[in-house]
Parts: sequence; C-alpha cells; structure tokens
Amino acid sequence: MDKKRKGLRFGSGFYLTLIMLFFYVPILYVVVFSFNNSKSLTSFTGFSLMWYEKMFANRTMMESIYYTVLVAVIATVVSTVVGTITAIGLSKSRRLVREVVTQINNLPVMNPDIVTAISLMLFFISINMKTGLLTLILAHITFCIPYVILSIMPKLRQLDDNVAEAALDLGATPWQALTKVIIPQIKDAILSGALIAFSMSFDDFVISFFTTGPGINNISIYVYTMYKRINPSINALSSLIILVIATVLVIVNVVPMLKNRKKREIEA
Amino acid sequence: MKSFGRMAYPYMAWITVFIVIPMIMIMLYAFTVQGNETLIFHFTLANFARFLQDQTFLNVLWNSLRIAVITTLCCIIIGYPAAFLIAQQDERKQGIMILLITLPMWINMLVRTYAWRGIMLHFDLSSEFKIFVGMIYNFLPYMIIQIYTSLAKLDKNLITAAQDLGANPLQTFLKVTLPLSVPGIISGITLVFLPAVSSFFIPKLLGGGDYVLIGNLIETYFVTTGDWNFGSAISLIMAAIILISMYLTRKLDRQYQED
Amino acid sequence: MKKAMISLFCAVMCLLALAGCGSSGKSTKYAGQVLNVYNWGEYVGENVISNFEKEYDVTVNYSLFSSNEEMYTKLMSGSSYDILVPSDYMIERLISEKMLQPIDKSIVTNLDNLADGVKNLNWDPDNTYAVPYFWGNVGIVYDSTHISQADVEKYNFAIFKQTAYKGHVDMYDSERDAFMIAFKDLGYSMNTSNEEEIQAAYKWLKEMNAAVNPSYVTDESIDDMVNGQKWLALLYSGDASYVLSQNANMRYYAPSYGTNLWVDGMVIPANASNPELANVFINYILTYEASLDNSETVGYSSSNKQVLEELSSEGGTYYNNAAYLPRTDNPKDETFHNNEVLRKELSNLWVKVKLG
Amino acid sequence: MRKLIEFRNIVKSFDGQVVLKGINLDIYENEFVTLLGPSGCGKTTLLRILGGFLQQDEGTIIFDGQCIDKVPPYKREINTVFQRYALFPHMDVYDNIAFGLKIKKMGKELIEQKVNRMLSLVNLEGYEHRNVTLLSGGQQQRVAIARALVNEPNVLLLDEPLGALDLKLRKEMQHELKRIQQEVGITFIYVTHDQEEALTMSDKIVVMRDGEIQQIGTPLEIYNEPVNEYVARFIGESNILPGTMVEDYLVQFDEQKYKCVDHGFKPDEPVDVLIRPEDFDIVKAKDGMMKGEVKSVIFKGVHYEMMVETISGTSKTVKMHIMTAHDQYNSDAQENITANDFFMDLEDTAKIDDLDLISRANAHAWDMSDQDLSVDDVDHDIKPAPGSYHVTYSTSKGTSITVKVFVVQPKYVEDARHNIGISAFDIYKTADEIHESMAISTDLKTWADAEAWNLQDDKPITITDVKYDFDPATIEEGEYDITFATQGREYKVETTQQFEEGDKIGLNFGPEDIHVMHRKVQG
Repeated sequence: MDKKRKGLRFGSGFYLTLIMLFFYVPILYVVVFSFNNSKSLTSFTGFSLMWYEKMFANRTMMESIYYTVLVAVIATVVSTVVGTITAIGLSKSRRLVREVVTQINNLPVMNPDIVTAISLMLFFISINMKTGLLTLILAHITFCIPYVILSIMPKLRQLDDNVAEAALDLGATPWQALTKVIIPQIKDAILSGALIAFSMSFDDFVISFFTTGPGINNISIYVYTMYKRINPSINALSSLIILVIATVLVIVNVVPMLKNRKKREIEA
Repeated sequence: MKSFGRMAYPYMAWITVFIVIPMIMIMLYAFTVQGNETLIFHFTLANFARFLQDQTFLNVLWNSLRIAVITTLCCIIIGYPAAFLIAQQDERKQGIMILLITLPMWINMLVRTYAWRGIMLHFDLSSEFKIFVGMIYNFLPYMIIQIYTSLAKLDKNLITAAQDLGANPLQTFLKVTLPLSVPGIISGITLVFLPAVSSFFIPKLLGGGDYVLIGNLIETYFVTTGDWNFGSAISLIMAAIILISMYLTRKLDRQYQED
Repeated sequence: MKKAMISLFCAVMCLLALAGCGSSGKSTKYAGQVLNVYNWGEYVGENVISNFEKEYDVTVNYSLFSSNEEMYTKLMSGSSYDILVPSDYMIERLISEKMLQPIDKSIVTNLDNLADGVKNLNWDPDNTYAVPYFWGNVGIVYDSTHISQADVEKYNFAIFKQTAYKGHVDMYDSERDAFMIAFKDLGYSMNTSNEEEIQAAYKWLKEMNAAVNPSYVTDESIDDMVNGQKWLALLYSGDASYVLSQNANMRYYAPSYGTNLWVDGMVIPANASNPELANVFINYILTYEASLDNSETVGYSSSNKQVLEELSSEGGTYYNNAAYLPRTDNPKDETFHNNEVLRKELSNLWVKVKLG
Repeated sequence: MRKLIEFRNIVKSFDGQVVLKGINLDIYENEFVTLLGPSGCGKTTLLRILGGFLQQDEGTIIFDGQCIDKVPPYKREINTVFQRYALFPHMDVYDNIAFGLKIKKMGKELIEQKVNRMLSLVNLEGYEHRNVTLLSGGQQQRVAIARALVNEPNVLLLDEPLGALDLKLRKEMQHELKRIQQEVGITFIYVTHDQEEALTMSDKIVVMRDGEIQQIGTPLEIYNEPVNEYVARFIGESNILPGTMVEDYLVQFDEQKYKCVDHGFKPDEPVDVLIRPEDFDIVKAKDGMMKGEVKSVIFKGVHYEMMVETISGTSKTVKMHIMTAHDQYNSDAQENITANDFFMDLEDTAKIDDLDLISRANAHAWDMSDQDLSVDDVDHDIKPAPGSYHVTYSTSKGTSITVKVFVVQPKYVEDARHNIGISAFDIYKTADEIHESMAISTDLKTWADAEAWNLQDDKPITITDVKYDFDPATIEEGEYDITFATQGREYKVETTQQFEEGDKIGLNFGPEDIHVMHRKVQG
C-alpha cells in the first residue's frame, strides 16, 4: 500500500512536471535565444545583447509597445467605467431590458474575434471614418466592456438589495449610495474586470489588425508582420514582456501571501 | 433605485452603434454581390451558395471543425489529470501551480506561438502536428483552470460519503468526482473550441502557409482577394456554427445541472 | 488588489518610458511634421528612415504590407498614407482609379539619378505619378548541392513539378507569381485572359501542388533558403541576391523563355495628408546615400544608376551575384498589367490550388 | 397622542397581482405598532411603501400632516432596520453608525458624541472598529438599530429584525427593543410573522392577511377576542371548531349546547368557536362536560401539552392472514422461487403489469449461492370481475410457482357525521415479511391499501391510527385484526398536571372561556 502510494505520488509529480515543462520550455527558449549573438534560431552561438540593442533602436518596435500600452490603458479605463455604470444600471433595470442587453453584450464574447473585427472594420469604412488610433481604441473598448460587465454582474447579483436601500434610508442621495455603498462593495469585481480588460486589450491581435490605421501597430500586429523573417529582436521583445509580466504577477500574488504569513506569525 | 436603470442607457446606445450595426453591416455584405457599393442593395444568396456548393471550401470548414474538436479533446485528456492532480495538492501548492499555469496566459498569444516556431524548426514535423501543438499550448491553460475550479469547489464530504458507502477510489472518481466536474469541462470546452475554430494566426505562423483553416480563408478574402462579400458570408457561416454550438453546449450544461 | 493595481501601473509606466526613448533633431521647414509611409516588409535600409527623420526633423510612421492587394484593401478601408510603394500593375490600377496625385517635379529633382532599366516605363513613361524604388525579375533559387544546374536549365519553371523534390519546395504565395510561371512554362503571355489558357495554367499548378506539395510562403522563403532548409524556391531577384550573398550553395536562374520583369514605385495617394513632405521623401530616396543603404541592406536592385553599378561591380556587395542585376535584354520578359477581373479569377483559383 | 402617520386606501400590485387591497391605518406618536401576518400578506410591502422604496399604485400616506407620496426615501424622516440588517460590509461598526451623520455633513466631534451615545444605548461600547461582517447576529442587529436611531428619526421601521436570530437571542432582543423604544420615545413600526413577538412588544397589533387588515387592537384584545378564525389561529395556540349560535349566550358545537358570553349573532348562525388550550379544567372523566382519551403528551417546560380525543375518528378493521410463503425448488436449474397469495382491488385490474404483480406477491427467485435472480415471466388469468384467479411466476430457466389472487370489490366504511369514508383490504403476508418490516404501521397501510377521504370533496384524509395486537418480531401463522382510523375530534389542552397516553379524563370550561366568532366568508 505504502509503496503504491509512493508510486502514485511520484507519478503525479512527474505528470505535473511534464505539464509545466510544456508550458515553460518555449518561454525559456525565447529568452535564451534573445541573447544569441547570431541570427540563428536553432543553434546558440554565443552570448550577446545585440538583439536588445536592435530592439531599442527599432522605432517601429518601440512604438508598438507604446501603442499597445496606450490603447490598453485607455480601453481599460473607459471600459471599466462604462462597464461598471452599465452593470449597476442593468441590475436595476427591467428584466426584459436586462435580458436583451446581456444577450447583445455576449455577442463579442461568443463571436469569433475575426467576425467582430470584420464587422467593426466594415462599420468604420461605411461611415467613412479614417482608421487609426481612434478606431483602434473604439474597437478595443467595444470588446473590453462585455468582459467588465460579465465580471461585475454576478457580484451585483449577490449584493443585498437592502444595503443600497439602507443608504437611501439613512439620507444618502442615490449618487451617494452609488459611490459610498455600492461601488465599494463591488470594488474587487471591478478590479478583476479591469484586469481582464487590460489583458484582453494587451493580448489582442485579430481585432486590432483589422481596425488599426497607418503607423499604429500594437505588439501583436508587429510580431505578425515580422514573423516571416527570422528576427531575434522579436525574442528580445518577448523576453522583455515576459519579464515585466512575470514580475508584476509575482508581486501581485506573492506579496499578499507573504503579508498573510506575517499576519499569521504576529497573531501566533 | 429604479432611476439607476437609466445608467444602462449610454451603453445601450454604444452596443447599438458598435455591435448591432456592425453585425448588420456584415449581413449586408454577405447578402449582396455589389462589391463596395453598399448603397444599392441586391439581396442574393449567391455568396452562401458559392461556399456551400464548393467541395474545397467545405473541406476547409470540415478541417477547421476537425482540428478544433481534436484540440478540445486533447485539452480535456491532457488537462483533466493535471487539474485533478493539482486539486489534490495542499492549498499553498495549488495556489502556486495555478499561478504558474495562468502566467503564460498573460504573455501575448502571438509571442507564445512565435516561441514554438523556433523550437519546432529543430524537428521535421507535419504542419498539422505543429498546429496542434500551437493550439493546445495556447488553449490548454483555459481547460485546466476551468476543470480545476469545478474540482476545487467540490464538497470533499461527497468523496468521503461515497467511500463510506463502499465505493473504491476508481468508482468514487467515476460516479462522483467526474460527473460533478462536468460543468467545468463544459465551460472549458467553450473556452477552447471557440477560439480554436476561428484561429487564423496559429495555422499561419506554424503551418508554413500550406494549411488553410476557415479563419485564414476569411482573412484571405478580406485582405488579399478583396472580396468582402464572400468573406462576410464565410464569417456569417462560421459565426452561425459557433453560436449554435455554444447554444447547444449551454443547453447541455443546463440540462446536466438540472439532472 | 490595490497593490496589484499599483504594480500594474508601475509596469505600464516602465513600458511607456521604454517606448518613449529617442527622437530628436535639428529644425527645418518641415520640423515636427508627420509622414505616413506604407511599404513592403523588409524593404528599407537600416538607417534610411532615421536619417531622413534627423535630416528634416520629422516623424515617419512606417507601416508594412505583404501584398499589393493587402495595401489596396487598407487604402480602401479608409487609411490615409503619404507614400505607398506598390508594384507596377497596382500603380497602373491606382492611376486608372484616380487615387494618386502627380509627383511635384520642382521638389523631386533627383530623377536623373534613375538607372536606365527603370526609365521610360510604359505605364508611366514620364514619372508623372510614380518614381521607381526597386526593380528586378522573378526566378528560381536552388541549392546546388541537391539540384544540378543542368536540370534547372532543362526544366525551367517545370522544375517545380519534379516529384523528386517533394517536401523541399517553397512556392511564393501570390496568385500572380504562381500563375506567371505556369503561363510562361505553357508558352502563354502572363497577361493572358484567354479562359482556356487560364484553365491550363490552373491544371499546371494543381499538378505542381500534387507533385511537390510545396509550402506556400512569402518572405519566409528567404530564411529557408539562407539556412538551406529548402532546396528550391521561387523568389524575387532581390531576395534571391540576398540569399546568394548569405549562402554560397545557392544559385539563381531566370528561365530563358521569359519571366516577370517588375518595378516597385513610390507614389503619393490622392488623399495624402502631407504631399509636400512625401515629395521630399521621394527625392531623398533617390539620393546616392539612401539608395545605397536600401539596396545594400535588402539586396534588391537599386533604381539609382550609380548604386546599381557600384554594388554589382568588383568590390561591391553583390559582385558576381547572378540575381542582383536584372536582365533587360530578353524580349520575352513581361510586365504585369492591371486587369481586375482576371486577378479576381486567378485569386479564386489560387485559393483552390492551395486547398489541394 | 398625536396622529403621526395615516395610510389612506393604499393599493399596490406586482405584475398584476394585488398585494395591498386598500389599506387604511393610523399610527400615533410613540406607539409600538406591529404588522403581523404570514409571509406574503403584504406587511413588508406596506413598510417599504412607507420607507419610500416602493411607490403605491393608489392611495396616500400622510406623515405629520403632510402628504409624502412624492418624497424620496432619503428625504423622509423615517429610518429602517432591514431584515438581514443590510450593514455596509466595507465599513466598520463606527462608520456604519456614523454614515447618516456624515451624509448630513455633521461636525466630526458631534458625530463622535452621537455615535458613542448610540453605542452605549445598544450596549456595544468598545466595538467601534470591529469588522461588521465578523459580528454575531445579535451584535449586527444592534449596529443596525444604532445606525438607524442615530439619525433621530420620528419613526423607526423594523422589518422582521429578529428573524435571523436564534431563540434565546430573539427573546433577549425583544426586551432590548422594547427598552430602547421606551428610552428614545419614538414610534416603532415593527413587521413580523411571529405572534409571540407581537404580543410581547406591541402597543398595537395590526393583523394582516392577503393584503387586507383583519384586526387592529391591543395584544390583549387580539388574543382574547380575535374577530375570526384566522386571527385566532395566528395568535396563540387554539382549538377552533365549527359550531352554531343557537341564540344569544348559547352556542352549539360537537352536538352539545354550551353557555357562553357572546351575543348579537343571528339565530342559528354558523360560527367558529375558540377555546384556548389553557382554559380547560381537567376533571375526572365522569365529571367532565366532555370526556376524552389522552392521545399524546408533550412536555413543554412549564406545562404539558396534551391532545385529548373526545370523539373517536372513523375506522375500519381488516383481517391479516399470516401464512407461509409458497416456495418452489427447481432441482434441474438449481433455483428457488417464492411468492404468496394476494388481494387485488377491482379497479386495479384495469392496469395490470408484471412488475406490479411481482411486487404484490413478493415473488422472487434465487440460486444456490443466494444470488438474486430476476423473475422473467408472469402469466395470469385475472379478469376484471371479483373472484379468485391464478398467477404464475417463472424464471428464464423455467423454475415457476403459481399463487392465488383474490380480486375484490372495495368496501368502505362511511361516517356521515364526520363526512369521512375509509377503506382497507385484508392482508396476506408471510411471517418473514412482517419480521423484515422496518416501519410496520406504514407497511400495513400500504399492504392493506388503506385510504380515507372526505365524502364531500373526495380529498384524501390522513389515516393517523393503525391498531394491531401482535408483536411484529414474533408473529406466527394465523389471523390478526388490524384497525385503521382517522383522527377524531381532538382538543389541545395545556395543563401542569401529568397524564399518560390512554388516560381517560374529563374536560370542563366556563362560559367565559368560550369565544364565538363570525364564520369568515372565504375570499
């Protein structure tokens, strides 16, 4: 029995290790080859920072980072604000209105990206709108809001209806009830909605590809237009993104963990 | 309180302009052959007929569905044990592992796919296999997370109860754990199948150009050929297939939860 | 959660700071202006854009396309550019659709620098709308360790139908270039609109697809050939000359029964927002320095007479490079002409060829 | 006392369903008013309309002489304590209580003073900076009260505020609430479905039902003189029986006439008669105005609560035949099969199926290793007429057994006085089956197909009594009597004396213990 259990534990550890390798080998590969001193993606010929230098010297590449972040930040802020307001509004709307809006709201989530992208492109063309940063941002806001709403709605449903009424009862105006009572309670859901929106925008390729205009590329589009030729600068760019995101995620996840432990230690 | 309902009005206007009208635009294009002259509306089903009557296009559709289904199945087969094993770990380890699995999801999908391109240069692999690797790599985390969430929510007392009633570990798994994690599998399926059907840069980046899926076809007709009417028709066909399959999955899910 | 937002914010700021590096210069008449350039990928010298920006203290928005049609779609979908670099037939189309504005010859004074091969082009003899950027032809690049010169010369474009090379072939993913080799091999004009000839070429290509199961790629082919991963590819002469310069085993061959002789030219769209600066840019590209950087980096044949001669003569980067200097003496070489109906038909057939 | 709130013909409906049917109600200053009624009676809706969270469809509310129909909730001088407290989970105790004052932009020090006063009023000193979600139910309740009272409203609305508390806490809080109300001296309007709460705390009780007010009165009035059966049942334990008012001061129920103090009814008017359980005097059986048998006794702490049956219910006695099951051993197939004779209702012959026949005869088969085998084939010659027939059960290997089936026309006992019909059949069982039964009374009812119903409307009536005189553990072959009975007339009686089940006792009561009510006309 003991032996069997040990075997099982080893088996499960082995399997999980394999899965993790599957996830991380490519990432490691990108990072390693970003330090290669030749253009080869198959053999590591020596350490160098040349691809990083080239990346920083490449204005289009740097601009793509800039636009990615700019669009993601604007889209996140706008979609979070609009999404929050809408979600609260919907939770107090008539059932029919709520159902219809939710169904339409689900469209960009359920529809393949490419369909959403094309529909937006056709729309911008038909109203004679020059594609560019503005259309890109509008498109991003459009596909981010649904995720914010989807993340806030369940939390709103859990909310005790009486709590908002209690605020009114105690003399708060509807606006005060909103800002002082409802929003503080769904703060976490709003934040996670914002995070989802940010990552969706940051990650998007298809919709951006069809709705952007001259000179406005995000990282995805840049990688896509560049992938045909071996270009280790892309590796450098990827490594940089991986580094930033890994750092942020580790901080976000580990700091509260450490804090909790410290708290526990103090309490104990 | 009812006045809060008004807060949804701006977004209603927004979705009308940016979701409803654009979808109507696609339909307008799909049901006409007038090129870019949308002002003259000649209703026609020619674009759909052209797609549905041509074996080569149907092959592309079939191929896309096949690849998406196989990808989804692989994700379940690989992802379920992983999710199950993670759920068995102690809480701290679970947190770390889930973090490790979510972390790659934050990295740009194109960058992740690009990473595999370099690795797979080392091996002589078929385009189809490369595409599978790329798809599974990109979508597996969604499946694992969904299944893990449903397993983690599972009341441990149910397992104990099953064992108390004489079920061995395998029976417990088959009769209790597995059925209760079906909702997780179903939402995992929606998260994997949907992007897998419509993906177009994974085949393009990894397939070496000789592998065309329906997403690529749409892209070709919009970008290269410039036949937006036909491209719109293909988009509508794909959207219809996906929305119907989503609807069925949801129904299945609901039915399952009622049972 | 608050912490999460703060750290995210910091990360965002870092990225913004990283992206914001660079850009400074002296002031000129055009100081602070913006120029939108839409060009092919891998089609410009390392420092051309940054030097131009420095010289005139302007900002260049540089975007890339991978086919003439993609460029055309973008243009139709409302994007506004100041400079485009499409190919001959596309320029012809843009001219016919009145989508271009004439070159301002009071600004573009370097037209004399043009090489003989790109002067007096039949679709725009006086450079009214277009100024040549690069030019060349299309030919076969092959690995001489696997394929003999005799075989290439024997089969010409039909080399792509030899089953012996199955799995080792890159085919250029463009209906025009693919149909061109079929038309030429069948002895037709590449501008034919004869339905029988088109069907014959379609059959030819389907046979090719079955025989060698090629990878349908565009620029990927360049690295494939440089690294020797493929034996055989259809390439533009400029890409070929780069391949030849990087891998000594590679050879270039343009069939004697004719191929596509092409020119890519700089044009200014009618809806350009800064045509004046666009003319300045065109004039700048025609200078010796800019042309040299362009041609040396990319490997395509320069439209600048002096650069073309220098690079192909002894001591030049592309000395003895069969692909660099396009032949101008074969009367069977042709240029594409604009025929939208034909292109649509070829395009649809090409999708089907690729689908097998 | 001054009239503070007037409800004038308040009507409200949700989705076409009328929830309030024209409520008229006056509430005075410093009153503790309770709206009492079951859930769905409209009491909470009325409260929410007063709070301003709902708009009435018709009618007017006058508050302190002014119509407040158009005043939004945040401008009404009314505060509410919500059902599940509705504390702000993101604020601590202090901030919750200070919320209303901060909204009014009151000075910091003043706020602090007022909050502290409230904290001491509700006995929560020292809890200022606790997380409200971690407080106990009672503490949360106190915070909710303090939060409402700190605004010094003229009226405090309490919507089932004690519903989520356990019994002991609820009692404590009842006293606490009454104390607070007396101390702050404002009007409390209290909504509850708990009659005890209402009786304990209120100055005035408003009993509601289906959107209508049934009775308004002091707790004593409501308890002693409910206007109808509904109010009587809702307030306190009660025995309510149908009767007839023969003349003034004389009422007839259970076929006897009794003196009472009620008058003003029409001669022979059908009425409801109420006798509170604590109003009975228990005497020896022969001395009682009523005689009965103690059916159950429950100890309630201070007193005993007994059910006393004065008139027995309708009953039917049947015979149970205990016999050995027929066993059949098939040596070729090495299989056993068993089944017993059984009875069948004539009605049931219309829809015979094999599974039914197998279970009625308890037919089953097993092999040498005691594995159960399925009975695969059932043959019968049952016709839809009374008589005896045969059924043959067999397994796939041909092991078979034949038993008798008696199809009978159901006979039932009718009790016209109580309007009850009851029927049951004789039972054929093996001793083993009786031994194996885990709930013999339930099984007997099932086996005998015992049913009782109301003769007028055919609605089923529960059979409460199954009497038999054998010991299920040791029963042997033979015939046994089994009696199925419905409930007779039972009175709930509260007493401090101890009796045992089966004791025969007499019940006495005086004319003042009888309260006669108009028979309410159904809806």
